[in-house]
Amino acid sequence: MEIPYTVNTRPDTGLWNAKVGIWLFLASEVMLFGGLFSAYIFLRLDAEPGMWPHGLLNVPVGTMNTAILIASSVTVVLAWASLKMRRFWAYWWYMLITILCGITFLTVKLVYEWPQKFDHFGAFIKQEALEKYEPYLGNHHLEEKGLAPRREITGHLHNKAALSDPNIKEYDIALDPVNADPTNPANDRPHFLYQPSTDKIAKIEKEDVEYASMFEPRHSAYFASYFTITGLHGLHVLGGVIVFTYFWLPIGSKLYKRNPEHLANRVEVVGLFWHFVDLVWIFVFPLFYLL
Amino acid sequence: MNNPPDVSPDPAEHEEYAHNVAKHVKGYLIVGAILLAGTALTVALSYVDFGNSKTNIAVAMLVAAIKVSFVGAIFMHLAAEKRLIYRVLIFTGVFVCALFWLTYLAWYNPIVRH
Amino acid sequence: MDSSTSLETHHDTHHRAAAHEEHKLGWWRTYIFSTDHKMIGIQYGLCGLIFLFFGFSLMMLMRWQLAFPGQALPVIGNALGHLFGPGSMPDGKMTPEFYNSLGAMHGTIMIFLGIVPVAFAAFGNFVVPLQIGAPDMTFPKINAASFWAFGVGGVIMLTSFFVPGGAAKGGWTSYAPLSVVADTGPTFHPFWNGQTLWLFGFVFLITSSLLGAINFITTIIQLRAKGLTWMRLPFFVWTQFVTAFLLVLAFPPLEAAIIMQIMDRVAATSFFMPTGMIVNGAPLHISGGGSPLLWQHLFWFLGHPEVYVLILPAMGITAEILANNSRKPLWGYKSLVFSVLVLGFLSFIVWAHHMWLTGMGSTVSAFFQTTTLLISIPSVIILSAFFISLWGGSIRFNVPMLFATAFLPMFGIGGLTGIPLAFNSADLYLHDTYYVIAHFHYIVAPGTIFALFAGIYYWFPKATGRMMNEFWGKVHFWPSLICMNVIFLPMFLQGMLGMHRRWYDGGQGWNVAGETVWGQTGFQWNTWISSAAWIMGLAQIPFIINFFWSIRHGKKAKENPWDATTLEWTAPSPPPHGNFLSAPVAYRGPYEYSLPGRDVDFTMQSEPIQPTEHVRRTEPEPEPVHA
Amino acid sequence: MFSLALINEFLGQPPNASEHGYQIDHILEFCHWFMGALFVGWSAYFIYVLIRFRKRRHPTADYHGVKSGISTHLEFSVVLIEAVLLIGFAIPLWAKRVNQFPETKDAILVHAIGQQFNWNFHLPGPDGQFGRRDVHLVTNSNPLGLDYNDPASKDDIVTMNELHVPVNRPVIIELSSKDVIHNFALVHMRIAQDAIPGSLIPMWFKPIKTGTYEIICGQLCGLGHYGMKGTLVVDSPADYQAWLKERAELSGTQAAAPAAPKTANPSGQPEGKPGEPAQSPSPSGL
Ligand code: HEA
Ligand code: HEA
Ligand code: CUA
Ligand SMILES: [Cu+2]
Repeated sequence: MEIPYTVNTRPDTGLWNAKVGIWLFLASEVMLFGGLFSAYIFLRLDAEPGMWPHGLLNVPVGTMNTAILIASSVTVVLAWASLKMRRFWAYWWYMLITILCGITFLTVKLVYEWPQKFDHFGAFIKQEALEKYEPYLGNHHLEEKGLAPRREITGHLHNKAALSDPNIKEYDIALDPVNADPTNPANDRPHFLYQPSTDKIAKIEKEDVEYASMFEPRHSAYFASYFTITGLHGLHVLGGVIVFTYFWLPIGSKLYKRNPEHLANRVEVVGLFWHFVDLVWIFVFPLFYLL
Repeated sequence: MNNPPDVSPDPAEHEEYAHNVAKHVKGYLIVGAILLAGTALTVALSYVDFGNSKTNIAVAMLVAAIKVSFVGAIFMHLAAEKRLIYRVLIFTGVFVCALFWLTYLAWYNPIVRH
Repeated sequence: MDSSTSLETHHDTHHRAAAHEEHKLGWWRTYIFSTDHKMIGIQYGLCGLIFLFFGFSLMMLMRWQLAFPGQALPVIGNALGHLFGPGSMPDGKMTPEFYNSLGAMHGTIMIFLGIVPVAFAAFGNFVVPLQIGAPDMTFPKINAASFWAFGVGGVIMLTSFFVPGGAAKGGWTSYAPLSVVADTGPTFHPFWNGQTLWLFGFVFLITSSLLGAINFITTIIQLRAKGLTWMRLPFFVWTQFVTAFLLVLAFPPLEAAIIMQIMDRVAATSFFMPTGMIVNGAPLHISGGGSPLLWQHLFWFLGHPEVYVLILPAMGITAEILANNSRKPLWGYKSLVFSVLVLGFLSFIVWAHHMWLTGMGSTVSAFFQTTTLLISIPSVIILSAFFISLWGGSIRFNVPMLFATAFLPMFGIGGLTGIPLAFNSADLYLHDTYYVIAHFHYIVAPGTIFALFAGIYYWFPKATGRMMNEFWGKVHFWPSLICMNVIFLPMFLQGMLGMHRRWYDGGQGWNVAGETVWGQTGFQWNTWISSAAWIMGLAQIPFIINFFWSIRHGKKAKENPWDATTLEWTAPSPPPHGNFLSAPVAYRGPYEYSLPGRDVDFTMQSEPIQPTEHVRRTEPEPEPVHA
Repeated sequence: MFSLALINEFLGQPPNASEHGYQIDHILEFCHWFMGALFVGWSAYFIYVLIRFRKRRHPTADYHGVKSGISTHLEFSVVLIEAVLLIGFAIPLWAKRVNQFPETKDAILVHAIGQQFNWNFHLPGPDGQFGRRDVHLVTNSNPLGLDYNDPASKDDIVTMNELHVPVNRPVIIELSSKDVIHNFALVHMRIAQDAIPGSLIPMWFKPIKTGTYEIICGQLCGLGHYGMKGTLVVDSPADYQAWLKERAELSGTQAAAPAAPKTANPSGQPEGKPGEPAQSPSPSGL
């Protein structure tokens, strides 16, 4: 006996095997990301005022990446449709675009977005020293407007050695626009465009700092969640790209010659996975970039 | 690869099939456009002040939910899927909600002394 | 059944030829890198049993420390000290770190590398496709991947014993922040340390379970033989089906938590660490802002369904064997199926009963108490149905049946003692005492392990074509039964005295353990318990010898040595690749024993209904086939 | 209720020493009787069946088996009893524990802070005010980081592993932890709660018998977990006043140092020092 229903459907369920399998897998993925998102939400709700960074991500770049993923979702479904219509070359091209989109997405992430963060610095000021740094924080102004207070001073760290050398007693920071001009109403809400640090330098005594770090996962619950979730999402994108490439290479066309429907089914299955990855990003984007 | 692989689809049955799929292609493109528009909308809405950040989050999640339902319904063919798959997804949905909701409850019902 | 459910596909002739070629697979592809569900099942089974024994050995070591705290372990103590490195057992005396490592690894290994692989993966792989008349799992390669992920996870877990500082020490529950600050510091490698390896090992084990579970569900949905409707499935298949769902939906949140804990340990994040912690007398240099309870919620979101993963397959095995050896149908098949489904559903919303003392207010605890008590109802129904099934039977006491009958009261004791734990005000007293240890061991040790033994004795002839020896089986059974009870019954008393679990000194330094109950102090009971544990170790020798000896030399078995009814017994023993010589068809329910008007007392599922047959009223209606 | 109590005693439960404890014991007793009844009933049935229907006695099985609805009744009564226990006892009892704390003015209020592997107690002293604590001030001699510049902390009492309370007065303990999760378990008082870093969990009880009791750490907290023991001394009011006075003098003289620990427990050298020799496997008793 051989395994039935690999290509044609079982009458009582109307499904072929891999379709059932992929949906179960996606169900488990929903729970996986569900776990992570619920963690994110509760850490965020639990965070003390001023501890959850806002508006530090690069919105246009994020928006662009979102658009790229959406486009790739469209092309993958078109690739599948082409196979169904038995138009191999159309499939081939659509698939190529999908793969390129995936690669672009990852490249932007790894070459631009993440390194840009590692280069940034933030220091959380101790509660009792907040007053001292009022010129950079503008909390009186925020309080008047009923906005959440600031506790962090961010920017470009000039003396990197201060991070590891206990003999250096202060951090020299080229301030971000927010801290350079904290009472400017334009800085009350997150910026749309990424704004480079100003050349206004602030000296912050280590004594007064509760916790300081580059924008790495350890920086805060926010960046911890950001890097974990986008990292895991990135791994999913990578996985999708690898499988797509596999079907796009001659292996795909061989299978197509032998049994086009089988190839269509496989592309449908990976496509479902790809859409799911897209779907996760649709939540990631506003949660991390915008709010 | 030189020539497109030669395939001879099953004649009559496949014709109809291909036709069916072809009908949907335009739909896919429209949904793609809607999604892009949705993305722009999300970004725009995030700069609108809805009073407090909770409302902003709620609004953004609403838009995201709409986008996601398009992806699910059209790209992932959930608009017309088999019953079995709906069942699996309904269970999953229930349990994700349980995870969120109950953790939330447990979190916000600690013992406090008055 | 209409003809459209036929298994025939247009490729059939072509594939038959291919199947023939596959028979000539080399040794490696047949025995090691196999994709055949039967071989994978056997691989899982052997590895799982070895891990089970290994986990038990860890516990036998711990039991020395508990009974004779601080004394050097005779004979092997020194050798073990060398094997596990400095800090484990210098001069044969166990250190507290090593005790904690053994405890955590005992729990982890028993559950994730012992019971789950045997009960779920081994029996599920071997038996389910045969019972539903399928040629294999739907995704044979993924099935093999699942096994190898399990292998990698197991190797990582074992390796962790030998890295500097030894294996994970935070309990199988690995509560943060202990698990985050444990195994860090100057004497530990940032990556090669027990806790980090435990986490990485877990990622592989989770992957393995997910791949397996997806495969099981798809197989049961898609590959049931013609005529094998849902209500004709053997109960064992139902339990595996629900178990697989538990794994698919409950494991991922734990995986999320594991990833976060890895980040906490490797990337210095603080998902589970609040602000202002002081460890080793100095403030921790972390950002803080995390929550220790987050870990517990995500852990128990898996943790509770996981315990049903440990018990449901055992119930399924027991059901098969009870019906077979009482020679009568299972009583209340429909209510059994319904109960298993309800059990599976409810098991997702009771998890916080492990967290009664974490500062939970009255609303939430009322909710979780209610669901926890609700979930005891289906268990009661299942157990009652099993008991009632025996009434009116003609009971044969062969070895599988002995183990299966012993399962019932043992599970009963374990389950009943779950009831006081379910009330948070009673658990207030019992939490983290030996009462809890006794509660769940009664379920998993004399419960699940006995069901596994029953299953091994029962399906051994199908897997090997030979029977295991009955006499030595009984020599295995009786001492095991007695020892199990001598081990775990006194633990209830210890728990009531107030003796807490994870006590390296066995309670020697505590007044509560000095109180007398039933003529012995709580501490003295340790000697009884430990002795029984070691004797039970000896009692496994007949089994191990019997097992390996019978593979080659056991009595030859026919296709259907137990006169059973389900489809696996229509296949040759052992079944060839592809399982069945021709596609089986099911015509009736799974347990048609002692059908009136027959000259044999069993009627196989594959036997067509005779025109003269008096059709049983209770025979479930075949489900309509929906497109 | 005396007869009911026997089953818990029979199983080894030590006598209760707090006001609410009997309620905890009752629910446990009900459970045990209920479980006992099910166990004995089913066991008797089980043994009977195994003998009565063994193959030799009963060579042909009955296809239909039991027809009566007895199991439904049985299951229904299980549901009923569980429901009564839940709604009648468990839920109200817990609500009383966590929603109805005694008035602060009538009660003794104590902060208990767990650390690997000791219990620190912080009492407000005569002024009824807790002094400020700050993690940055923590040193070996000031394990709680008490700020001695804060006037409120002048008369505060800090002890390690030893807590005195007067009999017949409610005690409220607010639990927290410096490092990992511990569990503050008072077996004789029938009360326990986790001590979790980053949160403050209150619990309360009213001791009704004088004596010396063990404080158990019920949650695995590292290699010294098994020896993390405190002592709860329930004093007569007079003894308690005497103790307070003695402590007050101590904290007056050694303003910056807490009272030396009385018990010789392993002093917190937690994870991260695996090479360290193990403490004596049995930490000395009281
Ligand atoms: C397979 C495993 C398994 C199973 C099935 C169960 C089943 C149950 N468990 Fe258990 N439990 C564990 C494994 C299991 N548990 C483990 C491993 C832990 C500890 C984890 C840790 O902290 O390390 C634990 C801990 C645990 C706790 C937390 C205790 C604490 O930490 O303080 C609680 C609390 O509610 C609980 C409750 C229950 C309940 C109500 C059931 C119910 O489902 C039980 C229902 C069954 C019955 C009610 C039996 C009915 C019997 C009859 C009707 C007939 C009897 C007849 C005869 C005896 C002849 N369990
Ligand atoms: C499935 C789970 C499982 C199983 C089966 C067992 C089985 C046993 N357990 Fe364990 N145990 C746990 C899960 C389990 N345990 C967990 C989760 C904990 C808590 C850990 C923690 O605190 O974090 C724990 C803790 C625990 C403790 C408490 C330690 C402490 O708190 O300090 C004790 C104490 O005695 C104990 C004892 C035993 C004993 C004597 C057995 C015996 O019953 C074992 C019997 C085993 C066998 C009989 C195996 C036989 C196998 C073979 C014969 C194979 C043959 C091989 C081939 C044929 C190849 N266990
Ligand atoms: Cu503190 Cu255990
Ligand atoms: Cu549970």
